[in-house]
Amino acid sequence: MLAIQLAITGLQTGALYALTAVGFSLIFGSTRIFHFAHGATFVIAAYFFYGVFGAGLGLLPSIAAAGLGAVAFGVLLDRLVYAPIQRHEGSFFTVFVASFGVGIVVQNLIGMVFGRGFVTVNTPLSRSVEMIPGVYVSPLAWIAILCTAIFLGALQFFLRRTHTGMALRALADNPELVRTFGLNPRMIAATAFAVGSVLVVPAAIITSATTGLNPAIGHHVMLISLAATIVGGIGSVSGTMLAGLLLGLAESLALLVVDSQWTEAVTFAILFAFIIIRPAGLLGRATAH
Amino acid sequence: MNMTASANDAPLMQIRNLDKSFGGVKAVDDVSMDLRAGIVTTLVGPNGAGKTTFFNLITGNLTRDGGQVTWLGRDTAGMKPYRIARAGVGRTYQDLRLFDGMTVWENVLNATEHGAFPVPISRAHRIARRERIERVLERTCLADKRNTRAIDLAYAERKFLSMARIMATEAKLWLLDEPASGLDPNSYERFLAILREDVAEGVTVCIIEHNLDIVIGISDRIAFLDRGRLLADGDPHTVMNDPELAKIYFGDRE
Amino acid sequence: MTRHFTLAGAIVSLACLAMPAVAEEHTIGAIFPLSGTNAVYGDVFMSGADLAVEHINADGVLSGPLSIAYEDSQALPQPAVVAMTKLVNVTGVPYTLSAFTGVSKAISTLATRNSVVGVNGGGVGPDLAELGDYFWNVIPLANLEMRAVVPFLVEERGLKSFALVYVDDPLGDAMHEELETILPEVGGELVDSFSVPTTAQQFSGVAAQVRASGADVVYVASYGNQQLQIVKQLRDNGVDAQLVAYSGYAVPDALALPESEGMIITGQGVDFDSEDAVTKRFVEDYTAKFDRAPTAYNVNYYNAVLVYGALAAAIEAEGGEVTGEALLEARRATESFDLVGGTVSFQDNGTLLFPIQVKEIRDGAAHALTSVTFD
Amino acid sequence: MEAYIFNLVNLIAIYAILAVTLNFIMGYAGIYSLAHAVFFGLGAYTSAWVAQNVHPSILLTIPAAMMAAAALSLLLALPALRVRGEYFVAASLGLQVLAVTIFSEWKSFTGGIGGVLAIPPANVFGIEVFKPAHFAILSVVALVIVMALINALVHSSFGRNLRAIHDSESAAASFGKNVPMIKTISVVISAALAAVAGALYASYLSFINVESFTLDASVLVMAMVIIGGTGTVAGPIVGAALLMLLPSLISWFDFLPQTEIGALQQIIYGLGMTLLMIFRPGGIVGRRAKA
Repeated sequence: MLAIQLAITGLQTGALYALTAVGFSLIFGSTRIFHFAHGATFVIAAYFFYGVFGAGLGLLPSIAAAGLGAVAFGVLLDRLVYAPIQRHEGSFFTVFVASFGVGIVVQNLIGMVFGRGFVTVNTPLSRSVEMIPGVYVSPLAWIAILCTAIFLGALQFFLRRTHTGMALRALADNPELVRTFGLNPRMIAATAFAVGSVLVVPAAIITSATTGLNPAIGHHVMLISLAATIVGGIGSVSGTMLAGLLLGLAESLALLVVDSQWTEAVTFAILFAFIIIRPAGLLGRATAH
Repeated sequence: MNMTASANDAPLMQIRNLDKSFGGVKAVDDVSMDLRAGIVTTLVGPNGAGKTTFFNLITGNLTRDGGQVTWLGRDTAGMKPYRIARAGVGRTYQDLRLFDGMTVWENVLNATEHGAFPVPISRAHRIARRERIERVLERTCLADKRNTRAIDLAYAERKFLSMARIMATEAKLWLLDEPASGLDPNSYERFLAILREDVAEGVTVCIIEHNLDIVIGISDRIAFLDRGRLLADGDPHTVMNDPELAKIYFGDRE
Repeated sequence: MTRHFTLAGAIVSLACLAMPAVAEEHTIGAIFPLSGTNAVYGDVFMSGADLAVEHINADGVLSGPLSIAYEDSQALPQPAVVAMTKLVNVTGVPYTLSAFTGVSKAISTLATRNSVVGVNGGGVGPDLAELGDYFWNVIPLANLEMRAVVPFLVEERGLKSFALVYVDDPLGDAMHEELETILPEVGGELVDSFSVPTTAQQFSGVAAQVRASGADVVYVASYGNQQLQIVKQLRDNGVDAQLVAYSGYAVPDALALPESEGMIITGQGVDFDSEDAVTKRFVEDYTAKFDRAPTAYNVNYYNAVLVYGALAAAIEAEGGEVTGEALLEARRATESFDLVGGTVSFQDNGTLLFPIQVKEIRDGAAHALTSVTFD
Repeated sequence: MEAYIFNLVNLIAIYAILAVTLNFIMGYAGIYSLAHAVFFGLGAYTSAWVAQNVHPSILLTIPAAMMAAAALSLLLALPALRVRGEYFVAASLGLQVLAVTIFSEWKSFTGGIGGVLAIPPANVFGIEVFKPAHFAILSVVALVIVMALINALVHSSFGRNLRAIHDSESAAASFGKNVPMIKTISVVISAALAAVAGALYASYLSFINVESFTLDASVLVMAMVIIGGTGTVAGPIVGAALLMLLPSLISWFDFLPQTEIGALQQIIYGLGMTLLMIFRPGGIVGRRAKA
């Protein structure tokens, strides 16, 4: 019974991991930008939601604020920070460091504005109900899984059925190709950032009601996204999705065997093992070099 | 350098039935060839014929699917590229792969330094090495640029630096991947002169080249590759005058 | 390259010039988390200490004005050591307030080497009692709280099986050991225990395990915002056992949490309704100044500053110089102090002994159920 | 006052050792590690253990720390040999997170979060060194030795091999260089020398716990190298000095709200990293960017 309960918990966690990680993976796969500030996007979306919701403006305006905040941050970051760097140099590490710096700035600014403590959006939806004897599931878990399914479904549709989406996938394989098709790579990069940033919004909002927020949470989000992207295989959106779910499950089911302080280590042991044994990831095509 | 009588008898390198495919496409298909001391062999063939792949198989940069390569009588199967290099097989790259952050001098000097650890070397050895590098820089006209970083060199200078690196080594076999492409007439005259001198000193050369003047001007032998297969292997005039091959080479396939 | 080194040199010398003058006025140090995730505690601690400074200055207890030089520890040992070095060597304080078990331990060596008193009013790790003569505690340590609440639960409430969720640090480890020792003595049983890393915020898995253990009581031994998350997620995930926590839970955020309703917590027995002058003045002025009721944390740092005031005044009265040595000597010579919460005395190990209250959280506030006194 | 400055000198010297050794693999071998604090920590714990259980002489503590870190660094070398770039960053991140968990849980060796208390002062030929001014001699001498060693290495054939590998691994191999071996050795050297900083740190602070060896510490050291200038001699030192002085500098501005100082400091260094990458990716003392 405990195992079933932990698996359900893991599924809920994994669904949110999958959403955030896919956002990162999409951006990284299509633009090769090591967008470490993806965690900051998460924090911004979550706190915008928290701020507007806390001000009593209602659910929909709060969601809109979170979405707008996330997209604006992602797109502006691409414009103002990544584009200039890529213009003159573009080594992945330079981008990474710049992105890291932005993450630190956002974390502390949010801390100055909203306080550095943990905050939670209180909702009766986080209260679990007993589904079968000994197994409790909260409405939020269903919402999380449903949201993940809807958003990832929409993403797949976007990537496979729309012109821009296909261009995005093409960009991952060959930037030159896109140019010859008469598309502007910078425009497509902006799309990648917008879409990738939108994907964290549901995860950020649900997290604000379940485990709560603090300005430093972006770090954890980022580490998990990175781990899922690599375990899933760089450039493979479905792989990242799968890996996000797996990492969530592993983290939760690990409790059957080890104390909870080892759960993060379990995630990164999996990552470390993948990098050494199978750098291409679960579904990746790309090789390590 | 020390060409002995016996070296002429047994080939330096024996290649037998070499195979390599990528995802079902044969890049090198059952190629056999001997590389003999002091002989300049030129690989010709259209783009994608498998010439560079052939080099990569010999140097161990790629692992072969089948076949055998022996170097100085020893099977090179399973040997890491650096081991094959130390055994005397040197190469250049089409895209040069210079050590961009290092000066010309350091590039050439480093080409002669094998060990992972800095080992003290004797004074005599050091002087000999310096003279050797000086001479290489003189011959490649890079002496004035010795303190320039490789990345700051002009195109032709970069090509010559690529040559200078291999000249400074003690490699017995040079695998040169399009060393003269894009050179102006003066430069490639100098390039031919260098190559002739070194061949005269006993270096064995295998060269990938598209420039027919060079092909004819320096080759002792031409090997024609197409789609991974060795279609012809013989003296330059016979191979180059074969109308069938010319058709393939100039892209005039059916 | 030389240019940059000179620049760095210039910055250092500039920094020296900006050094505040050390006059006859009294300056004590305080190393609190002013940034980072635990900064919320810094504010809580400062409010109590600042109020005590106001009171001491208003009363003219000392020959000159008293002020506090605050340094940021981020609740981490290394910044704390840097801050302590600065306080000791630059500001030249004889007395430093400190918070958090890790920070307190980190600065205790410097305190001893430089004969500067370090006073903890926030950390409750039991090993804080063993950091040498120059390290004092004005807070009852956590083992005392556990000794108060466990017999209450077992004997008065008839709750016998306990589960423990504890943070994986010296505090949590000490609580774990303490609980394992006490429970058998009073006829209870520790059915399961779960340690959680200091940084964890996701406890639904732990909650599932707690529920599976079927304990009557779940003791939560953590601090900061983590304990709120533990409580919230335990409740969210269907744990309906009695929840219990120690004094670390008595922060406004935690009390206001809807899930805290019905929890039992302990804390030093500060009777805020007490009629003694010190307590009354503190409660009135604190409420007026900060527009909220004080908690034990505010009290402790208020008390810590009052202790300095009393000791320094005694030293000045005898014409001595206020140094760490003199303060230690004066404390040993002083039998008891009138502090908020009553008249108390230091144990030999430099720790104040307070009565412990067992409280229940109702409607967002802690209401005393009983008070336990120790000797 | 002097004590305060010498205290800063000590911390700067210790972090400069970390920055210089990280720069060795980052700037010359192109191995971007986010796990440098692991070796710093292992060095600190090992030397603390030796000082407490064997003898506090630096002739024992430092070599022991170096050996332990060198041995562990083979674990980092493992992915370094197989993958590059973002993969290696991720692998080092993984190692860092694992190490923090182990540092927190291996309580008999590290004391967990509670840390190791009362580490004896450094013992240099029978003299106990703990006063900041005295320790400054030790730490600066150690820094100078480490720098001299690394400088000598960089200008030896080994250093050229490293730079060659950095520029083109395949070309280096075709000139007979055993690339995995050279990379491994560079990682081992870097880790072993980082452990020297750990040993000094432990004996200087007399208290260590896992919080000094987290990802944040690795990032701080990385920021020092990058802000100072990757692949330069003076860069890491300038970066270390700047970032270590930053908190003290900010705290002198009395008009700033006390509670925001820590945040401001982090914002400054975060902003610094970002702006430098946009306008001067070579760092403060760096040359122009590589193409």
